[in-house]
Amino acid sequence: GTADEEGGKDENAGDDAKNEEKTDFSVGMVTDIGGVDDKSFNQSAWEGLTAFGELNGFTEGEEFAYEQSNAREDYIPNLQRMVRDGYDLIYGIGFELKEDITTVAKQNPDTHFALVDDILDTENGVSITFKEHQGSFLVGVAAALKTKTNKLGFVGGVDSPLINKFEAGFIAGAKSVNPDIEVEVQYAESFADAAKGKIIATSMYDSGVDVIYHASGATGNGVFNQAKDLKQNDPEREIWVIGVDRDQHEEGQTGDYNVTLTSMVKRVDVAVEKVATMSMNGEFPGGEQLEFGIEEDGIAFATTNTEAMTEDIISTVNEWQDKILNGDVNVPQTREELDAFVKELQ
Amino acid sequence: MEHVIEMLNIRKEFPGIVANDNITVQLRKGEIHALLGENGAGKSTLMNVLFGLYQPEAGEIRVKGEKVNITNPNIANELGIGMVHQHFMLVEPFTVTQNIILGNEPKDKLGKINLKKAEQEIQEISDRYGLKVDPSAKISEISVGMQQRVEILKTLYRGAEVLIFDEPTAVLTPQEINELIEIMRSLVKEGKSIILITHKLKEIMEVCDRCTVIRKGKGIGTVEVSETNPDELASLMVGREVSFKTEKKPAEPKEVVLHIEDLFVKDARKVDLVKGLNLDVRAGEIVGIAGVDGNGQTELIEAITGLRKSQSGKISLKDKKITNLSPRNVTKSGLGHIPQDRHKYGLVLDYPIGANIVLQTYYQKPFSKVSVLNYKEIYNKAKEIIEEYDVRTPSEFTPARALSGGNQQKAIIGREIDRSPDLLIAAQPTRGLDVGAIEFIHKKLIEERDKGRAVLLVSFELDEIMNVSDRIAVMFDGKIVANVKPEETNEQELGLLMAGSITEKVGD
Amino acid sequence: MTSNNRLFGILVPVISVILGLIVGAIIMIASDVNPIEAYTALWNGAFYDAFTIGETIRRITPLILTGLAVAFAFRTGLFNIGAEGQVIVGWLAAVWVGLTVDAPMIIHLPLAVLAGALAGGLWGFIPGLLKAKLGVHEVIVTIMLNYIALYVSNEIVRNVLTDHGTSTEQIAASASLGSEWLQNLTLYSRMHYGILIALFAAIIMWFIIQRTTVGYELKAVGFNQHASKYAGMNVSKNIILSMVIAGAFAGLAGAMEGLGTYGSVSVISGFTNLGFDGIAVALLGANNPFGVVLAAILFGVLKEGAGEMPSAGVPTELVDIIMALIIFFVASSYIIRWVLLRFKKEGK
Amino acid sequence: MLDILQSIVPTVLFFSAPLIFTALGGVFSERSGVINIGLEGLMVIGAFVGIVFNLTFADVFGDFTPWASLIAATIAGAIFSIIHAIAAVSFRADQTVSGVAINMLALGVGVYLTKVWYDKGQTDMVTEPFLSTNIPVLSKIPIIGPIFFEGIYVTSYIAILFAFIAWFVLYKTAFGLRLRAVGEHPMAADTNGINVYKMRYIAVIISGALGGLGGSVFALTIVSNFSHATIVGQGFMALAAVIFGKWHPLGAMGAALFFGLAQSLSIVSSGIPLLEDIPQIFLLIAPYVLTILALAGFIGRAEAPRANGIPYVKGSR
Ligand SMILES: Nc1ncnc2c1ncn2[C@@H]1O[C@H](COP(=O)(O)OP(=O)(O)OP(=O)(O)O)[C@@H](O)[C@H]1O
Ligand SMILES: Nc1ncnc2c1ncn2[C@@H]1O[C@H](COP(=O)(O)OP(=O)(O)OP(=O)(O)O)[C@@H](O)[C@H]1O
Ligand SMILES: [Mg+2]
Ligand SMILES: [Mg+2]
Repeated sequence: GTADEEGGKDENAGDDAKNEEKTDFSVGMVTDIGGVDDKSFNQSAWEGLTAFGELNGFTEGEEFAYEQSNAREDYIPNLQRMVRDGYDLIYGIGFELKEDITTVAKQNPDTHFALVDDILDTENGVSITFKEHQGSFLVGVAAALKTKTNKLGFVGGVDSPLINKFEAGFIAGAKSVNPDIEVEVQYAESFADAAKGKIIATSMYDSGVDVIYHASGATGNGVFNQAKDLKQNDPEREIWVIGVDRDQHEEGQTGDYNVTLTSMVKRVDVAVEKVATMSMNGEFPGGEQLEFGIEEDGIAFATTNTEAMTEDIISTVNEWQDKILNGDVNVPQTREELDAFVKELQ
Repeated sequence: MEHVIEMLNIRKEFPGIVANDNITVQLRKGEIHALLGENGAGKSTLMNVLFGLYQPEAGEIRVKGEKVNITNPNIANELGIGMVHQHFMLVEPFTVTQNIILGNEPKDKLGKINLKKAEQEIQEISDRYGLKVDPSAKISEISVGMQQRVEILKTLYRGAEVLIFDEPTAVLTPQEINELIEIMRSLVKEGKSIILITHKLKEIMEVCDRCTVIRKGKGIGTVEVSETNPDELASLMVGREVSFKTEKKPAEPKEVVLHIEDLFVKDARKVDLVKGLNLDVRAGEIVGIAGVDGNGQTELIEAITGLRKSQSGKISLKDKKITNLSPRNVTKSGLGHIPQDRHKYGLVLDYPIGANIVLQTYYQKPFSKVSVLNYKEIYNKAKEIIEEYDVRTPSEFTPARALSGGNQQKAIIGREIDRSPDLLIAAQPTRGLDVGAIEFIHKKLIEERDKGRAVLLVSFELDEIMNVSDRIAVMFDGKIVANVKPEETNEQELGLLMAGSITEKVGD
Repeated sequence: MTSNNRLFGILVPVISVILGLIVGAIIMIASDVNPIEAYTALWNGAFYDAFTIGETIRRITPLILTGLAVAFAFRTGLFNIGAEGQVIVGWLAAVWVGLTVDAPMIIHLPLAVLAGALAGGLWGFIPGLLKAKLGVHEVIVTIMLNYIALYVSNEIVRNVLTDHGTSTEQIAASASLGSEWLQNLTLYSRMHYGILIALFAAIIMWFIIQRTTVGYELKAVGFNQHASKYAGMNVSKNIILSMVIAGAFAGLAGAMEGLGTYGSVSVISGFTNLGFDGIAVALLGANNPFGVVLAAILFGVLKEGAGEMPSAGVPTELVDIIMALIIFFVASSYIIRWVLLRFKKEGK
Repeated sequence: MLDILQSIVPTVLFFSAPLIFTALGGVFSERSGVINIGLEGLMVIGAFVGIVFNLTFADVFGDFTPWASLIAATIAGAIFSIIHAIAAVSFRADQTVSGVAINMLALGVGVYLTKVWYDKGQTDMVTEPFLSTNIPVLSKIPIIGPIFFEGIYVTSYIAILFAFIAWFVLYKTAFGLRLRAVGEHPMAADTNGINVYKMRYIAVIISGALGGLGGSVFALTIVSNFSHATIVGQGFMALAAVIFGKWHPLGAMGAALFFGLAQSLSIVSSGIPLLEDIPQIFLLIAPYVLTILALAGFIGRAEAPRANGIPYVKGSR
């Protein structure tokens, strides 16, 4: 289709743009404030890029590289720097880069851009988004099956459409299993306020919640901290946390116990690698929105904690996963859709 | 003759000036030794050297014949030298006891201060020398006089044998001064020796045995008080003849300029300090308000000048009602105010002396137009006043802070008079100044009177009141209890009036 | 003496910067990196080409203004830790006007900038009022207002300026400080005309403080409230005024970001740090408007250059360390002067 | 109601503890006349050292690790604060400036070393954090027991204990008297033979120790790892507590507890019937608005130590 032709065109144009000694394909990424070691999607993206590089025998810093951002104002300089260094495809990791990468993409029509987690609406850019609501739905199911009190908790970072997707999916999943389940929702208004996370977790667990799903970055540290503290004090007590973005099993480890029930895993690496390959083969889907969900292997749930995620829990979750795949279930992405969805259930 | 202290050929320099230049002072046991000199002569500096706050560049100090090296106040204390500083060294939020024991506190093994013990000890010393202090009172809540007695206690508590007083009487009321003199006498009776810095020759003549004179940092010599007289002392220190009785022709009072009617004013603690006061000041006369500190003088002045709200009553300046006007509007209505506390109110110490000269007029032409300052004009005016009032300062750009109190005061007076106000209020205008400066300031006040201005003088110094005023209004308990002519009264009578023990002669 | 002072006034900061860089080098050697490479990277990060220079300038712009915001209050003896919050509200207000008002540029742009200043001024007015009337310590109030600004701004972006979005539309071109010309000149850097506003603001502050009766009063109140009252000045009014003007400067800084750098306002999950850096800039600049400009330039260059340091294997935080050290050395100018005097004496 | 209390009190306590420690540090420093807005930085150093020590020596010290970490952090804070002392006391630096520098330096050093040592932006989670416990006996008391003594961090009570100790030291001992005198009227203290510089050094170092302690308590009870985002503004809240508490140890403690209460109320209240309808935003800003109102309302004017922020120069006046 047109995308391909354009892709081709851009390729050649790109070639000319590139500085002499680099004739081959090269790809770079600009992190958001997290950095490539954030144990989260920046890291995951970099893993994807590294895998891609190794697969093609590229060398880091040459054909594939990253630029670290320490503040919002670094995005533009970093993106421009990579453009200047002649990278053919440049990833922006995280919705925070949306405005900036759009600007840069418009200014550099000969370079390919890809934005993770939000919409990049230019001819030379693709949007890589994930169906977090699907993954959240699945962990919601798991939570519903695990809870003894029929009370679940959701801790969000900053109240935003993206995080609302997690919220909606999670509640939908839980209620699908058992409509009577209550879900307490709290936003910390920060991705870095562990204290707030811990206070929220405390009040949730105290009010009888026994599973908390957090989508709140470092704020989640506080949630894990409180869960582990309760667990240590009373090993009998059922206390669970559901991780986000990657398998947060490690965070849940405390002594002989692990409070991480499961995690909603976002395979940014898969997405990044896929798009890079397409672009290298001249099939860059310029202007398209690639949404990675379960069927694209972009979304999964962790089963590391085998004691917690029992066989039948996993099998039930898988049943729901199939329902999503074959379209029986259409997971809500916003609070509005959620309300409708819940009405359906009654 | 045995000397407890000998300061031989002391030299002390500060950036720019030699504060002490080869000064020798020898203090005999059991004597009260006066140190006399103009503002900035180097008295405080010399004593700070003796107390270990400054190190001398040259010269030596002997205590009981032993050469000593006093590198800090601790050593001074150990040598039995105590100092009552010109500016009190008291921690306001602390109690009397806390201030006194500070530095060598009686404590138990926990390090907990044993206040009971300390308070008893202090009470004893206080009684022995008749100091009458309440050990548990907060410094911020006691009178200046008592604060000074606390300073004295501090030195005695540390077993001082030699006490240094730096201008102790500058801040005291006549009553307090008499008490202090008694205290000093009882101290020498107990075998203590005293060095007394004062600008008041009367006091020297009254209590001192000998007097060492310093002029511009140099030692002029030591005289037996019994063999000298005030005029000699004055000319010794200034280097010329000084007249005390500022001669002036009789006043010709004209129309009433300041009219106060049944005025009531509360102080910070919301108690009435001015209670139905009536007062008139006429053009061409100097009215001196005599009174013991704390009888409402301060509140009265603050009320007139707009710094404090008056509860009721009426104040008018030239028939214009100024009751509870803002300070600015009062000033505009023709008031000049030489404030009691020059460092607190009179000056912005961090501003150049020049900027201080226009403190009330900066917003007016020619010093500013459309609220843009005109420095040329400002500093010209400053030069003018600095010359006319002989303010000793390196330049008009020097920060006011670096001037001596005497010169700071001259600058303030120049500023206030230069506005040629209808009413000039002078509160304690000569406190802490040397006779030369005092003479100068008195002259200026009288000049203003002769120009037909009304002058209201508030002072705790009776002889200042007697010297300068044309009419004396005695203030007691928030009211004017008497109006007397200086030539028709004497200090005894005034003292009694001020004490409220006789109340006839109520005028107006 | 005065010529001496002027000499020191220049020498001390210069020496401080050099010392800071030296210590930085030592640290790098300690963590075996080549300081030369690192500093070269730093330099390139800030001055490599027109683009980086443009970016450096745009980074300097708001720093000047927050620096002024802190410095101005300091002159009246007030410590404005609230620049952070004032920036946020200024940013929000400016963009708000930029989005909602529809007018030709000559009206729209000034209006938007003004909105930013006003919002910042309001945010300064609150602590000013509380300080003047109730004696509440401005430091606490401004700290608290920082958080309030952050959360309220986020809320407004989410539910008023957008329908539950994280970032507003781009502002109308008629309210933008950006310019084709500057962008072409600087290879699409985000440099915008704000720098002119910032420099102008510095001149304004100098003028107010040094040349006007307003400044005369503000400083007098800062030095001695009793004397100011005695002289007929309205102490409360001056305290409030000082905080309002300071807030307005910070508000402008926000407007620069909103109308220049980003052209929008977003939900932010933490402080911008422009305000806190402003404190450092102000103090480094000795609360003098031109000192502030120089300090802001130094900061901007270091911060922008830091972006390149990882390429030399040095964490960007090294630059924070260096900046902190520079501040220390400047603050300790007393000792530096002392040493210098020693040398002078030896010299004679 | 009870169960609400039961969930509020512990949160208040663990949230406030780090603020109390740090604010007490601030009280010591400022009582001696040295402004310390470097508290934030001191907390950062404390958090950093606390976490790194914990990660490194977990297997050496075993269960004692968290305590050892606190001690290490306390010492580190004390040492770090010497920089502030030298600048502010000996070099007569503007104390605010030096405080700001402390904040930048601490964060710089912390994150820099984290990246150099762990080559990533944040450390791993500690394996030996502090755990809340039920105070033996006491937690058995009906009503009060569960509220005040169940699921409590010992550090919280240590913080409160420290506040009283600080009060005793500052107001009952010779050391305290001298320290406060130095902050009110250094020259008076000097003439009484007190070494002003020494007292101020000690005070600043104490504030460093307590700041470091506060930071590490925060890290080890709440966050359990270190990154640039571990300490964000707690130091400034502590500073606010110092002033809010009128430079008095118990006042500062009260203020810190007040902040904690406001914070946890703003979260718990979403579960309290009449409060749950209030829009989130109001609950979010409530703690800060309440603080301002409290100050404007009944706390009012706070008198700082007279000589606070003024370098002492012997022989000047
Ligand atoms: N700390 C100081 N720094 C610089 N110069 C000083 C200092 N203290 C005093 N001087 C200078 O030393 C000289 C003597 O000052 P000193 O205070 O001893 O005068 P004084 O005799 O006590 O005056 P007064 O009667 O007003 O108290 C003054 O000219 C003053 O300028
Ligand atoms: N910081 C300073 N630098 C230079 N000189 C100073 C300084 N402080 C005081 N002085 C000098 O010390 C001398 C005495 O100062 P002081 O304030 O005691 O004056 P004063 O005449 O005693 O006024 P007052 O008795 O009202 O305090 C003055 O001559 C003044 O110039
Ligand atoms: Mg003197
Ligand atoms: Mg004097």
